[in-house]
Amino acid sequence: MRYLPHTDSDIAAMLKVIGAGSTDDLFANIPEAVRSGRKMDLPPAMSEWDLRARMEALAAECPDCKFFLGAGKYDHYIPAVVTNLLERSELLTSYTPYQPEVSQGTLQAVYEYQTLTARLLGLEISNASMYDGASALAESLLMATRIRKKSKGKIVLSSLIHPSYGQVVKTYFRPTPFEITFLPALADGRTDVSALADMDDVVAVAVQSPNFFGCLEDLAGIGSLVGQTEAIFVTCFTEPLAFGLYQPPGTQGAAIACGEGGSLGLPPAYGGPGLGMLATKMDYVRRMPGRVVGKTTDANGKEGFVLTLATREQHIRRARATSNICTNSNFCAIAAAVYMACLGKIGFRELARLNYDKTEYLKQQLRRAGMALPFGAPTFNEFVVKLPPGFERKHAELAASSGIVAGLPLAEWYPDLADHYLLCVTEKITRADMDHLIKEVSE
Amino acid sequence: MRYLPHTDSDIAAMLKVIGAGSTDDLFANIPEAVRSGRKMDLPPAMSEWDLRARMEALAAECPDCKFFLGAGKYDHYIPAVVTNLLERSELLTSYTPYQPEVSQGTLQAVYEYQTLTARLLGLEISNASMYDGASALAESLLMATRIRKKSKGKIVLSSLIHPSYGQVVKTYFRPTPFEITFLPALADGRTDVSALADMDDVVAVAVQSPNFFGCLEDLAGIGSLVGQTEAIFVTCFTEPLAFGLYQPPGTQGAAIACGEGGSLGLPPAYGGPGLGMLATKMDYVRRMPGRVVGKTTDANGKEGFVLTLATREQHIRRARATSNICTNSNFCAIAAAVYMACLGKIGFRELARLNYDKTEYLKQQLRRAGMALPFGAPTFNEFVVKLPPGFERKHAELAASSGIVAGLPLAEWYPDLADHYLLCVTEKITRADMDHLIKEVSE
Amino acid sequence: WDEPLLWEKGQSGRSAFSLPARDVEQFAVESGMEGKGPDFPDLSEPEVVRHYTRLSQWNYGIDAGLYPLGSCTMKYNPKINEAIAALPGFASPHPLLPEQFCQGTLRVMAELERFLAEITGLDAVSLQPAAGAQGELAGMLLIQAYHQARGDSRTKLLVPDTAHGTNPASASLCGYQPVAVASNDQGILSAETVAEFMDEQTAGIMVTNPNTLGLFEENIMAIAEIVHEKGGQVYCDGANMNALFGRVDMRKMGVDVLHLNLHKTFSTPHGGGGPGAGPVCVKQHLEKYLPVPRLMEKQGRFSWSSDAPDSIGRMHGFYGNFGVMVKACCYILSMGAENLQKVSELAVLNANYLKERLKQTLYLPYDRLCMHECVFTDKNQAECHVNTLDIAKRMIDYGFHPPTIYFPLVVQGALMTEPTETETRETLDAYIAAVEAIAKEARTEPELLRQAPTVSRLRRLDETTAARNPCLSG
Amino acid sequence: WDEPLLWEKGQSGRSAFSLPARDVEQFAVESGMEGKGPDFPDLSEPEVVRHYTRLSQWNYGIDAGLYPLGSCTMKYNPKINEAIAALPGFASPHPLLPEQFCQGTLRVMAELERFLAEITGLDAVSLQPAAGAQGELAGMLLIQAYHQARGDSRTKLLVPDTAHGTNPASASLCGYQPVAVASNDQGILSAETVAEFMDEQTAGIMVTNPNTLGLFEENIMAIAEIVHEKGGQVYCDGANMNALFGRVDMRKMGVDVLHLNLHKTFSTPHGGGGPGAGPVCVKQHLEKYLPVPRLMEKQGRFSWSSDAPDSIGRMHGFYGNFGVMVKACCYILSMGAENLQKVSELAVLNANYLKERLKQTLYLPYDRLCMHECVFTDKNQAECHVNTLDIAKRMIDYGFHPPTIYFPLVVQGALMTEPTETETRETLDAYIAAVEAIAKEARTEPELLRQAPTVSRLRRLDETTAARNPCLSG
Repeated sequence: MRYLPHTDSDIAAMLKVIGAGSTDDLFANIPEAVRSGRKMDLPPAMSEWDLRARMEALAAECPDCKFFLGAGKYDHYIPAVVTNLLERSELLTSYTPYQPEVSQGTLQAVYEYQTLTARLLGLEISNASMYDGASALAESLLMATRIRKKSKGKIVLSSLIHPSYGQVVKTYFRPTPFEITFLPALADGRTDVSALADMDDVVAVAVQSPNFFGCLEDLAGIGSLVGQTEAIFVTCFTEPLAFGLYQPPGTQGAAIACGEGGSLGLPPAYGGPGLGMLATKMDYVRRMPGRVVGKTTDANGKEGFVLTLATREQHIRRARATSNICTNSNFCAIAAAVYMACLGKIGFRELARLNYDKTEYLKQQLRRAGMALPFGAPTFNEFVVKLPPGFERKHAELAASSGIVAGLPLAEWYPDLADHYLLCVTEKITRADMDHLIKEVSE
Repeated sequence: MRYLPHTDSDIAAMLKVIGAGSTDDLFANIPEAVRSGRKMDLPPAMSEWDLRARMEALAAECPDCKFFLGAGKYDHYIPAVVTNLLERSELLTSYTPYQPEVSQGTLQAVYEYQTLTARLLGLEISNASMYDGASALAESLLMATRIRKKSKGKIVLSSLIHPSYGQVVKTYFRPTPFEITFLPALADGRTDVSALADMDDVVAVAVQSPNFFGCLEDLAGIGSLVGQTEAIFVTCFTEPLAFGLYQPPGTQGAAIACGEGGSLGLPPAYGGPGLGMLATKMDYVRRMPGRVVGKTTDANGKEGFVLTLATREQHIRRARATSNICTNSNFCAIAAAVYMACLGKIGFRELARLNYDKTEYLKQQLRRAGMALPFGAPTFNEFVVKLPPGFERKHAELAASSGIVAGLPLAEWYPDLADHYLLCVTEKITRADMDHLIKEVSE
Repeated sequence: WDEPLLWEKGQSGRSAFSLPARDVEQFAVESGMEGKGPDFPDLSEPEVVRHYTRLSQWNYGIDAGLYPLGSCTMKYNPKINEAIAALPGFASPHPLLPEQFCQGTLRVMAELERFLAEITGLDAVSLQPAAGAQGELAGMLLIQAYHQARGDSRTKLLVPDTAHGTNPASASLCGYQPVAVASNDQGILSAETVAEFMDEQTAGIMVTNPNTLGLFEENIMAIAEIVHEKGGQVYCDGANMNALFGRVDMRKMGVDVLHLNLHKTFSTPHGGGGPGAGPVCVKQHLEKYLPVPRLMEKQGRFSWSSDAPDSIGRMHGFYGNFGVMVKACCYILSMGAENLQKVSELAVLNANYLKERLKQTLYLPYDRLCMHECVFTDKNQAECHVNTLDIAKRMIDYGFHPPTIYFPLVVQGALMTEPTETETRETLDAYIAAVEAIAKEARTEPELLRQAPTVSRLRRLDETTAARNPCLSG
Repeated sequence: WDEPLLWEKGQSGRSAFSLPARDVEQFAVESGMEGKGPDFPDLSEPEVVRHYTRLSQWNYGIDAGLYPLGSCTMKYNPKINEAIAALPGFASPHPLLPEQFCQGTLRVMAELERFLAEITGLDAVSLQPAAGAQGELAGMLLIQAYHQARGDSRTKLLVPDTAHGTNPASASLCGYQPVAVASNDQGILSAETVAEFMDEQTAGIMVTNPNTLGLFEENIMAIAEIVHEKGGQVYCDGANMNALFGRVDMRKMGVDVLHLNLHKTFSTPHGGGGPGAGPVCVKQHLEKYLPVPRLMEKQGRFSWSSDAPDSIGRMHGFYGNFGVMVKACCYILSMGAENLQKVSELAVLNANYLKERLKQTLYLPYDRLCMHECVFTDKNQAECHVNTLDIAKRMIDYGFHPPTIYFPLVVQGALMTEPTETETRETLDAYIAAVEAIAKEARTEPELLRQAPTVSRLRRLDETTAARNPCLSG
């Protein structure tokens, strides 16, 4: 096997040094009773060529299609330079940078990621990434409980947070005595926060903006409301490109902003790997979960970077760590940094604008075609439309015949919203694509 | 434009330093009369995404097919590591290694290529590559005239050298008084060298093995015949993998072995870039065309590599250079070295054997199906078959309906060989592919 | 030379992004909501390329040399697997596509689930956890769900002193109080000690096997029996699975739940810190608690189901790190059963070879057969007043990445060394020679060690100041 | 650290190649013809990867920093173009496929031919020459064929002292005796000098424009007229075309034939020495002599034709370096007319900026507007007894690739500097600062220059011994 370098004579010579008669002897400490005693039932070893052919055949079972889907993953163009630079094995095949002297590439790149993320979200600091948006939200809420030093109380979530994220929060809070409560939606597609006033013991309030319906929440309003309480205001996002056009959460009162950064240079990859982003204020840094890179100097006074604040972490603090996270999404964070560096201030803003304008075009055309857009709040690159009853069949037909996926049916997630579809438009959707969709929908 | 970094203020500041009012002023030395005076008529600048879409559409106009084609390009598997390593920009984006201290990567890799090539071809030294097999042959023959210090005489080529190579030789010798003469073929598919005995003033004799019909020439026999004359024996090849199974030209009396190395890790790429290989004896080194890397030491006595013997080259010797070649196929040579390193002695031999055996299988099956294999000489991975008259139509139909290209019709190149096809079988052709072909051919 | 920070480069007006053609008009934005956009630096494409190319050149990857970080299994990451994971059919599918557009991705996941079940000997697999620690958390939640379903609320969890560092934190996230269990003089757990701590308030035990000393927990069956007898569950941290392919049956070992690290054992790259993937494998009685959605097959068609009322719930926004799964699946297919078994044989051979050759030089606290890694300490060098950190930093000057240092905590000044099976004997010999040379320097020129590294771009970095006055963004 | 030679690594029994499945039996091989196979080293895949990764780390590419080699146009090589050239539809087609399988490749070539004709202002293009020097040879053969068709056998060719180094060799390959023509005190050709040498035995002139001093040949029209008057042809070496996009019309300049370097002007990477591509562009009267096969279009379908009785013949085994052509075509499509013109503006701007800023430091033999490059010499440093080589090697210590040195020969101790348009002003400023610092060192600590480089893995290499006792293989 080409990855295994040992020749028979290598093995013989090494066994001799060890004083063992065979490689089997090296496993002498494994009691007979726990041995498997049989060969694993796996497909026979494949050559590189057979493997490639087999996997290409499987990949071909995922045919190309034109999808108006967002709902947590947004399909953006990825510059060839991002892909190319990320292939550099010095970045790809290194471990977590425990030895800073030979890891300055990773460390500086992550420090830059943290900085760009803080700037993007309008907050002071960012960690070096979490797994994905959902776990970043769960970890943010756990962090809120640590900031407030609470061991019980209410965690209040908007019901317009991505439903999967809400579920992940529930999973993470399962072992705790905290109570998870949901805020309902208003008629305009935003969260109804009026119930907050009557709630006691609220430890954290989390709102997503743009929310699952694509609507921009009134973060400033909610922020000032939450600011009058003890609760920590956590804002979440699934589409950070929105902050190229709209005000970032940090300027709207968010104490922690978190979410999914996959839009920033990662391919959808059927949902993962993602990039969990988490930014907060410097005051809260020692309650923050996850790795973080800091600037320092070397023995000669030269500037350099290290993993820092490890005392929050599991390998030092063990059971009292701020999180159990160890392996994160470092490589995805670097991809995001390269992507943000490619776009720059100008490109990021223009791309956000283009996503917005294309989406507004589709909304306009749908309205003209007589479709109802039930929610009036401003949106970024996705929105909800109510299509004629029975559109499910057309939806399936369109997919089968033309490879067009006309948005996400919302009924599965929100049973009240039969015939409602969540449509997403990124820069990869052309006007012609939209006109085609309108035609099909109107027929 | 994203490759052009200059902002307006950069330009203004730089113009000020220069003392020019505008960038137009920088072109003041160009006389009005030679200015183009109009905008170039080129398509409007395309975004990265439009470019990719357009080029993907063109690439899709080259649909996948199953071809039994060799005739100078052989379709072999390329290990993913070759492709991956060749993407390293330190190798890809560097210039010719004029400054050895910052080019040891290129230089050592090419030194290793030269060594592996010399070993492959059974000769003492190799140059650092030529453009392709055809020009390598032309340059080898020019080299032969320099070795023999001749300014006229006969250059004798086997007519079973790749016809394109013969044409390139003619082009290169156009300006010279040398006479190009061709040796005919024997009935067994080898070159008839009997005419050599009666020829005067022969400066060089060139034979290809395996030849254009896929047949192995009796190099040792021809070599000893040529060895009795003043002429330089040049052997040529288009499929170096053959030397994994058969004896290399250097041990058969070749003074210069040259040819196309594309089989060694390069994709067909519609014919180019290729890799011209050229190996010879140390005695002839100062007559050799092209770049060459040599071992030396640095000021501290450490081993290192440099471009050497530059006094043969055009930038030093100018009109009296051994060749005008400057840019060569350096990167392709490194690809070939990586490929040879991947295969190693064992892999190279086994792969050659597999090519041979598959080809023999197809020959056997064709014979059983009643087809004539006119040439009896041993072959490597291609051979000539005579198919039933009128097969042209079937040939075209097969291509159109099943995407199978049943070999190269030889009539275009050798008008006597109507209904003869040159079929090639590499490791990428499966037994099932061959059985399918037999079935179609037999129908 | 130095490479400035990103925002010290660039000029307003540049961009490395190819803005897609605008084919719609501009629309108004709700007043008051518009921001100014993030304050990113503006760079041209060549500047971006050069920046990251230079940064990468300051990094050490597995392609540059030996990376013997103990417990991290830094083996070669095959290039072909990267190429396959990048195929459009795998990289492009949106996770919410209708089933007919993603049968290929689903089949990859179904195959990988089956392979991992077969490799561990367990019954069911969830690929959802995004990393080892999330796999641990999943495991803990499963155990908790199991107890809760039986109306049993337990508060403690046994965690040996030779467990991975994440284990106590994962237990704690689940509300369990970790109870430290000491290993014996052989560096492994004794059944007696476990029996002492195990009670009916204890949810179970988290065993790392082979443990972080690189030793096989020989008493695992007896330990599992004790735990099970008290109603507990046995969790195995499978991060060290690289030692065991084809050798053991986790079911026979008494393991109820185990996580794997695809980015260690199954050759997917670590990416400087992730992404990884931490599938969790369980015995049948825990299957119904696995995270949702679960992958279902019906007549050769695959689909997702969230119909699992006992499930601990969702752990990931979608289905986990699919891109990582593809590579692991490719690895298993490339290897087959025989080569996988050989992987473990050679990993263990390499570790024992290092151990035997180096034990005269570095102090070996447990001198016995090791598995995939071995743990030395700096005890022999203490008299020269150099410590583990000095030795490790000096290795950098010799062109090697240092081993894991100061872990496990159970020995003082640990040098936890895991060569993996993809290293040649020649490389190990070169490493041994370097360690021997360093040990000699410790006696003759200890300052060389204390001042190390000197060949890297930076000298030793001041981690204390970094933590005391954190500067986390620029 | 050092990386051993390939054959100093490995062990017999290893392989980094995945042998395809054998699905046929073995057949006998003719006795006596079988060899033993080449004596290659046997390495595992991780060893191969590490070998070339390490070697690459000793190399300097355009992605690492400024690469101001004069006459080489080391501009940024776009990544997207590499990705497109690697598309299976471009990388996989066999050159002898029936036409229906390669309309896409043919269309790329047809477009590129048209673009190059448009850019140069000439009538017809052959993409076949595999590099600049082969393009020159093609050009010389065309001129020769032209004369021969007129029954005119000429023996000489004018080659200015500011021409590219390959020019005399290319002329000579064609049997022409190159006649050196000196440039005037302005660094350019004067019509009078050309008139002096031009006669009816002279086939024509090879002009590099802008010439190797980076200066535009202002008298080119008059020169062309003189040459034409005597029946000669004007060949232009277009390697410096990067200065002229959108500015000149080669036809108006009187050029009959010109070659381009796709790997310089059109951004395809140089690959450490090749492959390149050297298309040749001609005026209509030379078209019938172009190499065969020629690309033909008929009703939107493309095909090859060798029906060209006057052709100089074939120059390449197939059709030239298609893989390189794809990248050049992508570059032109990415740029469009306006950006291409901007390329030249900025290339010339950068060169003039360097020239102005550095002319107080380095001696500038021709102090006038330059085009895409400028040539300094070591004259100012002579009194410190340091020379061009010392200055160049010291640049390596400052992290820069040196410029082209000792070329053109027309000035002594040349430092021929071409920044290209993809370099930022900041990079140029850093380079200027480095040159100024080196010039200061030349006065204060000249030994620093003479001993340079010191930061590279190797110090100055002994080229004399290498050439005297060549060791070309191991």
